[in-house]
Amino acid sequence: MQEITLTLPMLPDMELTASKTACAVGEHIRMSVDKIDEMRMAVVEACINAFEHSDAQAQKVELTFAVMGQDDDPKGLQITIRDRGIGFAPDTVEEPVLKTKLSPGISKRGWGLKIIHGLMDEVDIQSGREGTTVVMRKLR
Amino acid sequence: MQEITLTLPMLPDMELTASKTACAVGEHIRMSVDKIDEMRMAVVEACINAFEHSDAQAQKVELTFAVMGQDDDPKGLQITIRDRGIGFAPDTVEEPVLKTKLSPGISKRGWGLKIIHGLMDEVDIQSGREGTTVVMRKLR
Amino acid sequence: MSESLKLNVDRRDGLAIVYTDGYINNQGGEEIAKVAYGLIDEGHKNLLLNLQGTKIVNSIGISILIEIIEKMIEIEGTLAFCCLTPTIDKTFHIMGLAQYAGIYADEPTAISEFTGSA
Amino acid sequence: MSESLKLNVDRRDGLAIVYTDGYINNQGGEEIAKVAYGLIDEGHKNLLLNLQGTKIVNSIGISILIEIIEKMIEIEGTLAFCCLTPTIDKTFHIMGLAQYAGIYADEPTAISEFTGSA
Ligand SMILES: Nc1ncnc2c1ncn2[C@@H]1O[C@H](COP(=O)(O)OP(=O)(O)O)[C@@H](O)[C@H]1O
Ligand SMILES: Nc1ncnc2c1ncn2[C@@H]1O[C@H](COP(=O)(O)OP(=O)(O)O)[C@@H](O)[C@H]1O
Repeated sequence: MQEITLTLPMLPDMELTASKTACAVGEHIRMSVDKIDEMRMAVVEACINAFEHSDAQAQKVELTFAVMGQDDDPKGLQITIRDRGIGFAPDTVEEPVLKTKLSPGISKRGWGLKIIHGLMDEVDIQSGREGTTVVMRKLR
Repeated sequence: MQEITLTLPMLPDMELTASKTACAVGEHIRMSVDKIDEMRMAVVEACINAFEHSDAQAQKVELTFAVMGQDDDPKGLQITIRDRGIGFAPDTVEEPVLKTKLSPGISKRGWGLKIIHGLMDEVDIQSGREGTTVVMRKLR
Repeated sequence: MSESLKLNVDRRDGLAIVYTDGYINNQGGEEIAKVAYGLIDEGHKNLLLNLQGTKIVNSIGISILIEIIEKMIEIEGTLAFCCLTPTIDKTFHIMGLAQYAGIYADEPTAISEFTGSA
Repeated sequence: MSESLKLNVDRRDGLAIVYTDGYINNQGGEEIAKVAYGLIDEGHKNLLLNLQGTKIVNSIGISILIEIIEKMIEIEGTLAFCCLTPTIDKTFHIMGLAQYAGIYADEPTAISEFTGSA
């Protein structure tokens, strides 16, 4: 399996660098422009979650792009976004509902994971004391 | 110093992924489009040299992008392209001359290093039994 | 080194159109909110955000847009969007935004909808 | 997964223009060479490579272009280039290509140069 890794410092706008590299890898396997774009947005969300919530000492995010399927017949991309931060319990995160969010005084935040799930074909999140690993797949 | 690392398999067209990531980092520090483009071409040349000549067992190239200067006042980018291959003696590489190359029977190849030197502001090549490391800098 | 969002405003009869150019992240969202609240203060109740120049947004930026929607509901005004990329359109639908804000393919359609309902 | 180069040929009186679209790497260079040698076989001696659609080249691709220049010198023909990106232009100058092949900013300039010298 072809693998590309990218390590980024947790700094403002670095999610855009991650997103552009995701775009390059998507183009490499001839993914459609729209699917690449969906994947880019999911990458941005996973990165900013790591930046904002991980509290990782190293202040770095590691991304791995793995081509699924054969080299000459790629089926899609598996993207892993890993931080070595404090972790969280994905099962306890409440699903955001816009109607509720629109009430006065309620935080409007909390959409990242929902967007990631909505834009990718498969998402798996492992999180614990060693940090968080989001594995997400997009078929071509 | 902000550092971004990218590890690529030595596979056809992977130099384009390197080049696109270089572009993203250049955009991040607001380098001009023309300078980014020159840097991209130098990155492509350094990558294909590693792919073609390094004979590295791991079949991987490691790139590091380091922002020169302060975070809020970047001076440029330092890009390091490293392979763990057989190495070569940069000093013994003959400077290509087009007139000579245009003679029949003479290989037309041998331009990569000249192009890298011509397009970047500073270039340093360390090569030996542990492989080759090309360090190149481009000021904003 | 933040890529800052650029904004342009076109004030029309009964409608203000805000054109965005760039990344809508937290700062970008704040910029839009500032302009939107300014327009509300001027008396505008119908706002159209033309996202033609925005190829990328993030959920923090969108959460600020939700604040604007909340404000519009409060003042019985309307916020609408047009010219979204397919991914931004999909994201807005995933979030259910289409129920609280008009989402139009292009500006003429959006404007005629506003004019029709005004 | 190679991004293949697309080529189009426009045969004119005393001149053939080859339009490239994509990356000129080894395969891309070979494609151009195949087309160029075909045009030479058809009797064309003046070739213009319009690189408008090429944003990136590598030195292996360029080395194949040098083979074509060698061939043109042999048959006393001319190869010229137009519509280069600033970086490709700079690269061709670094290599000294401008001494052996015309390099023009745009197609009309290139064509008038060919027509003038024909
Ligand atoms: N990488 C991470 N490390 C730690 N906590 C995380 C991480 N990603 C998500 N979370 C937790 O999950 C919650 C929901 O995340 P998300 O849906 O992206 O919305 P938001 O980031 O706006 O809160 C976050 O508020 C945070 O508590
Ligand atoms: N990363 C590398 N590992 C081993 N040898 C290299 C490397 N880079 C360059 N070389 C050597 O330097 C020579 C000149 O390289 P270059 O100027 O790029 O031209 P070309 O690749 O066309 O030969 C190569 O032919 C090769 O022998």
